[in-house]
Amino acid sequence: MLNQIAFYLFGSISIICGLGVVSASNPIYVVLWLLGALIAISGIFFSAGAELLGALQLMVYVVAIAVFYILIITAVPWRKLHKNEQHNRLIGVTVLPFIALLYVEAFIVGISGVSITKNKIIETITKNYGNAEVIGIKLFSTYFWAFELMSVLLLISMIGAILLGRKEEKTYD
Amino acid sequence: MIKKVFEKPLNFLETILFLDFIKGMSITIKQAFTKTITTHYPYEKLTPPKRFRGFFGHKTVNGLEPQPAFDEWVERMKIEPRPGQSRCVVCYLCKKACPVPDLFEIDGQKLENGKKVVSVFNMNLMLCTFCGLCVDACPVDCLFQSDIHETASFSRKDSILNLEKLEAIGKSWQDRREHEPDRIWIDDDARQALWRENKLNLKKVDNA
Amino acid sequence: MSIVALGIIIAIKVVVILAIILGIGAYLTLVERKVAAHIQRRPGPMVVGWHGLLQPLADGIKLLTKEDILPSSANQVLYNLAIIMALVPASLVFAVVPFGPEIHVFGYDVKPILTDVNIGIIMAFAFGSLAVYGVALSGWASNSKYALIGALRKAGIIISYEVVITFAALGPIMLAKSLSTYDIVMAQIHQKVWYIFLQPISFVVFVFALLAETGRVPFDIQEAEAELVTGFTVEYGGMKFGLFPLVEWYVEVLSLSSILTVLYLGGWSPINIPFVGFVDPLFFLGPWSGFIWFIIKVTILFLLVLWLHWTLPRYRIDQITTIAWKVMLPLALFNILITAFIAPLLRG
Amino acid sequence: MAYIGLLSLLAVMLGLSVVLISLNWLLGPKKKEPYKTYPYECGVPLYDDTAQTTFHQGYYILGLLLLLFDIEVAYLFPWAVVYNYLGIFGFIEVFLFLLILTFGLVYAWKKEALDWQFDLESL
Repeated sequence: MLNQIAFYLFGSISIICGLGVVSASNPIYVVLWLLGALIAISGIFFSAGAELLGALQLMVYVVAIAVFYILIITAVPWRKLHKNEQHNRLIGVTVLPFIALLYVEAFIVGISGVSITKNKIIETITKNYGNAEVIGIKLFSTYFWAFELMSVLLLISMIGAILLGRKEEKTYD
Repeated sequence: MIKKVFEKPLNFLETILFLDFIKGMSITIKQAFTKTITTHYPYEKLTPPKRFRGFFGHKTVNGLEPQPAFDEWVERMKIEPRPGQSRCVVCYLCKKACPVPDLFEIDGQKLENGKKVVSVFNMNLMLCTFCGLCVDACPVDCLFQSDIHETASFSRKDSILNLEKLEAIGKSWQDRREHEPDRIWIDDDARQALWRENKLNLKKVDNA
Repeated sequence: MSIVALGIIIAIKVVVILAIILGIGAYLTLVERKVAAHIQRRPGPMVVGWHGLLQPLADGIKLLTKEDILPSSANQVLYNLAIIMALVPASLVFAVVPFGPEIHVFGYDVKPILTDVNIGIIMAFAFGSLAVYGVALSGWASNSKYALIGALRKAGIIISYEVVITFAALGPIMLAKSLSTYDIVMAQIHQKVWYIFLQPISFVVFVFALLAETGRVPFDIQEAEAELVTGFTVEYGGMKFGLFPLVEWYVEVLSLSSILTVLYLGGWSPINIPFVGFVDPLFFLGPWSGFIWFIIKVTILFLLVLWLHWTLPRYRIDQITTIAWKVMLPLALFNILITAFIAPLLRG
Repeated sequence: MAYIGLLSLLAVMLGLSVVLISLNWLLGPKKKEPYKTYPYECGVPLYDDTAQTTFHQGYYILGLLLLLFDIEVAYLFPWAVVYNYLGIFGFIEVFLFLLILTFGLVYAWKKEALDWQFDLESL
């Protein structure tokens, strides 16, 4: 019961914040709405019992948005932005039907009662062990190959970030 | 003789053990447990030295004027010297010497016997830099800088010194300090007790 | 346990945390001023109350009765939101700090920790890094160059040390096999060793990161008084100005010191002889001695931070980021490798 | 259930901060003076009318690297908890994981991406 109240609370907060993201015109407000939405989503994770996921979401996304936020503060040409007041709300509204499709899908799934946890296996496991232990054991035994691939993926993105971000004097001489 | 110019750089072991941190921190912790060396200002005050350059004042005619300069200038400017009043001879030399002459407002008043006395002497200390050039220029040792250093006031009017204020400052200074021997500090014992590390062995002078 | 009792217990815990933030946080200003003064051989505040004991109250009243000024070109919403975003996450860290062992009062077993969850340490780091928003927002919203530069410097420090602090904390987590703050302390008590003895490298790295995240010397570049006046707080006045140092210098230092105590100094456990046991000179206090030990440890850490503050000069901003990425991060990675070898040796 | 305490603390702190912010407005004097709300810039007239412009900050690559390392540490948290159950297998796994990522760190180091990125035009 309490979990359901928390779910609806955080869900509605995240929807409101999401609307804020698409309707705000100032990039700073966009980022702050996004932060609110992501905190609310991690709240949804917590209310569903996925504590580790929620906490990691909080940690990673908070930092991620902080970085994004710093880049916005320093890189957006504010003067130009203040002159050019028009904001493409119309285009935003035309996208809405397509997003609504997603909600229809979610609604159908909810009606037809698809469940990913058969026989409440996960619940019984999380009762005996903590959330982190379950994820750890699953990740490092069954899915260890995916885990190793993750490191390669992270390496590639690291190299990409450096190559894109750093201006070298003699790159294309 | 070999002079030590700067410290030798730390080697690797000293760096990872934070020896330079520890050296600095041992100094600060030693200082933290020694006695404090300050005066508790509003309750305890140090007397400034006699030559301190504080607020201005006018010395009064009391028989200690520099002679023969005072008599010569009184003669020349046709001044009536009045005992107990300002020595000023209205020569305007202080105004001439000042880097900001607008600071001074000086005027004399003719008496019935044809002689003159100073009637207006205003100094706007908002403009003053306390450089002391006017004091050097004064030929009769009238204008001087007293030991008053608490110059804060609640309104800008208070920072303009007029003749009465200048004379009052001068009188009080003459009462307190005119006969004091001319030296840097007057309370060496108290001061040395306060600054225990100050190894200056100043000669004892009895304040007559 | 009935719902009423649960509510009362939670209310008491919240009140205790509020008292820590407002009362102790305010009084630490006096402690800081006294320590700073004595290191510089002056007595510090002496007028208000005996040896200045009422000074924080006087300061608080003064700050509250100042005029509420909004800078003419500031963004009003963000200008005020920044204070909330600085204060709230910093104080939420206290929710996962265990202040002492489980005690038995009025027939209830009470753990002196507001939310005892099995991911507590991640929550602490997440809330700690949320604090960057308050600073960065205040700098941008007050629309002053000094504030903006200070805020960006603070963001640079957080960006560098956020990853270092989490990597450093992995060592004790591996030894304790738990992410719950309460369980980490219990593991240290069961294994009869404070993790500072097994993790000296990680401890040093964590102390550095603590100083950096809280903006203490030698990392106080964001409010470098000599060059940026006070950095991001330059346009704030009155209580709004008072809250920023309260959060940055006292609440964050206290919360991160508590986390450090939990991770490395055995939380509420008394003096430790590694692998032998604990010696408790305060045994006569019974279960309450744990609280005293926790307070003593955090106090010592706070005094250490102050001592460093009034000893060291400050780094330049590029030196700070370079130290984080080229010294501290490799050290933390190396520490994880070492810990991977010694962790299986610790059973129990 | 454990999070009720956290949420109540959140609510209390939000209320407290709003109260503390508004107390100044209630208790303080309100005098209008022409230059009171002028932004601070050492007492001289402003050089630029706003501070919200583009600004060169030297750590943008570090920000991107921070993201990647944060994701990495997110994987290491569950590993650190279950490390003792996994035995030598878990050690080798994470050793490889960290090795590959340390290569990334070394690459960044060699490419001078860990240094402060000075504004080349202004130098």
